[in-house]
Amino acid sequence: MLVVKCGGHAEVDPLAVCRDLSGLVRAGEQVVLVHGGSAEVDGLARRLGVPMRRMVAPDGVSARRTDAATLEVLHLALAGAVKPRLVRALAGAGVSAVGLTGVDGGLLLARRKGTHRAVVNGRTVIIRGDHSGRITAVNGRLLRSLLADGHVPVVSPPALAEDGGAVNVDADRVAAMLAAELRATRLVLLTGASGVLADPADERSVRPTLALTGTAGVDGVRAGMAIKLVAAREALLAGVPGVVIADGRSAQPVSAALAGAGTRLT
Amino acid sequence: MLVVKCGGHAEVDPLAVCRDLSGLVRAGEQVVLVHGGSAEVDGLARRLGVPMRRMVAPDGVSARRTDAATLEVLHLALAGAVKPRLVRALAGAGVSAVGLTGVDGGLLLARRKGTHRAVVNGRTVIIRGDHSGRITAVNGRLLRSLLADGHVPVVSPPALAEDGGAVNVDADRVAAMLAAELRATRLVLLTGASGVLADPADERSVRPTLALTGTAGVDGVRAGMAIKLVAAREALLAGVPGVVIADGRSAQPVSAALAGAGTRLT
Amino acid sequence: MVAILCPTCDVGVAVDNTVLPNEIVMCGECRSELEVVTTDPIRLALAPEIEEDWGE
Amino acid sequence: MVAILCPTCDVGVAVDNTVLPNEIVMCGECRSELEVVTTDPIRLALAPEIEEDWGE
Ligand SMILES: [Zn+2]
Ligand SMILES: [Zn+2]
Repeated sequence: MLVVKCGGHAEVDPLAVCRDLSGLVRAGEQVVLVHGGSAEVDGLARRLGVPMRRMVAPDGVSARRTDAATLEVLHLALAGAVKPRLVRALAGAGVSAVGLTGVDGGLLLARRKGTHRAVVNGRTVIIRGDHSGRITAVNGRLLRSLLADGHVPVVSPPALAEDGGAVNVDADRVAAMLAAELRATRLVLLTGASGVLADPADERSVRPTLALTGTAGVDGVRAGMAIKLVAAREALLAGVPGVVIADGRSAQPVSAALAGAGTRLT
Repeated sequence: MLVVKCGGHAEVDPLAVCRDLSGLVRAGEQVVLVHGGSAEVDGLARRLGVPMRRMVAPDGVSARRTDAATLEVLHLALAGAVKPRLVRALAGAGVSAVGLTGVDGGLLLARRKGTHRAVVNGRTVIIRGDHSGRITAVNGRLLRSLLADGHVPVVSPPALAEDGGAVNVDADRVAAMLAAELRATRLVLLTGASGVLADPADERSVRPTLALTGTAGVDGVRAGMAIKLVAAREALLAGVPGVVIADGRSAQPVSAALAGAGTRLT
Repeated sequence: MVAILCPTCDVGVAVDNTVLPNEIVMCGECRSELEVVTTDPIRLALAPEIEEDWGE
Repeated sequence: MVAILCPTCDVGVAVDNTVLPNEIVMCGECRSELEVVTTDPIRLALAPEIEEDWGE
């Protein structure tokens, strides 16, 4: 069982990922594909004239501000554009794929976050009413049933909140939660870099392995990578044995990651 | 087994449909919900500045002109807005729902239509390159598996064409095809009128029954209703015993239809 | 009005100069449906067959 | 600068007049984190606890 997350990053070629996955599926591997799509969300927001805002936490981490209009755009872009493209690409490569958001079948249940702290002009303020949440439960039965019937589930945010609304959740952590729930042997987080870099300015400085010990952060990584490391740690702690952060830009990005490319987290 | 088609009439309340369906599901009925969403497609198209065009066939029937931009908007609106709203409404009423387009799992396979004839300024012209198709096969196995696990599949266009692209198909006829494939006992097509009217100007002139004999059309119905009658006839010919066209605007539209409201087709 | 040979029966078909690209005209001789494939000059080809329905 | 009573320890907290709605200030006495719930007049309440992460 293999869980793959593909971004988000405009430079990752989803068709190459899907072609690569089709080979693994035909070889008998069960695969779940998780996706984000920030570039598509931002692009659709521009077309609709919906301003996208980010907020910066006191620790410097930046996150999407998900007001009601943003959540609508996010749902439109992920479920109505990114996901169908992946499903069609897999179908074109001979693999049956079924697209799901966390709302379908209660696949991803989330607790709505009450408040955020953000830094505005150097001052820390409380932000309320953000439509984002933290995953509390995963409906593994739905995924196992689809996998048993030979489908590749193609999963993305949003998740379903207790109050029946949809909330945005982090797609890397969705992948980690699904890998843990399905007892996947491998979790591959594809990104727009060659892996975790020792020197962010040097593409060739990929760390072959990285130990995520204790709760200490890893220095010198950019924000998107920091969240990937949080997700990787969650998967490792939940017992997923093989967790890799690898380059999504190559011709066969998943096969390469499984063959040792990228950074293996331990 | 019950197949219900709701929407795109703006006046049909999807929340009322979902509440009503939840009662039937809890009573042990297996239900598939099929939806369109013309109003939402047109609304999103306006926001995106994508012109929506219709074409009129030589026989007077009007249809959406589905160029590439229209297909994109249709997919966004149906999969990214209308469907999630129905899935959330069902979840809120205590029913697990899974949203699918015809592309997911090869649920609806279609033959792309080669050409259309349309009347432009009184002249009949050939139109090529329209992204619409006719359903050729239904993946009943995927639906039966979801139904067996207790989910309500929420299905809409587009369908998957042989060439791997998506094509628009008529949602009423999707409902008829699914009812036939699943050997449903009842097909309920909800609309924005009290049923098939003997006098289109008089809401109280509902025909309690209507025989769709042979291939003759029914006089005095508007275009949207004519396509519903085509779908109803297809379901009847395929052996679906109970086919009803009923009012989607009431508080419990499906229960009312099953209790005898609307027009029963024979 | 110009006369264009029908690609089916080779008899001249009277076609109006204001004809549209992709417009359907009928051959009075063999009753073939013909499509205007170019308008300058006007050229005709056998029209594709009618598909029985439209979808949404 | 005005002094507002801390809702936790009842000691005056010095708050700048340019404070923002929902801004966090800290009580120098009891170290409580306080939220500016209104700015005219300035009123303080105990700030909600930090949630550990942000989602997307
Ligand atoms: Zn001729
Ligand atoms: Zn205090």
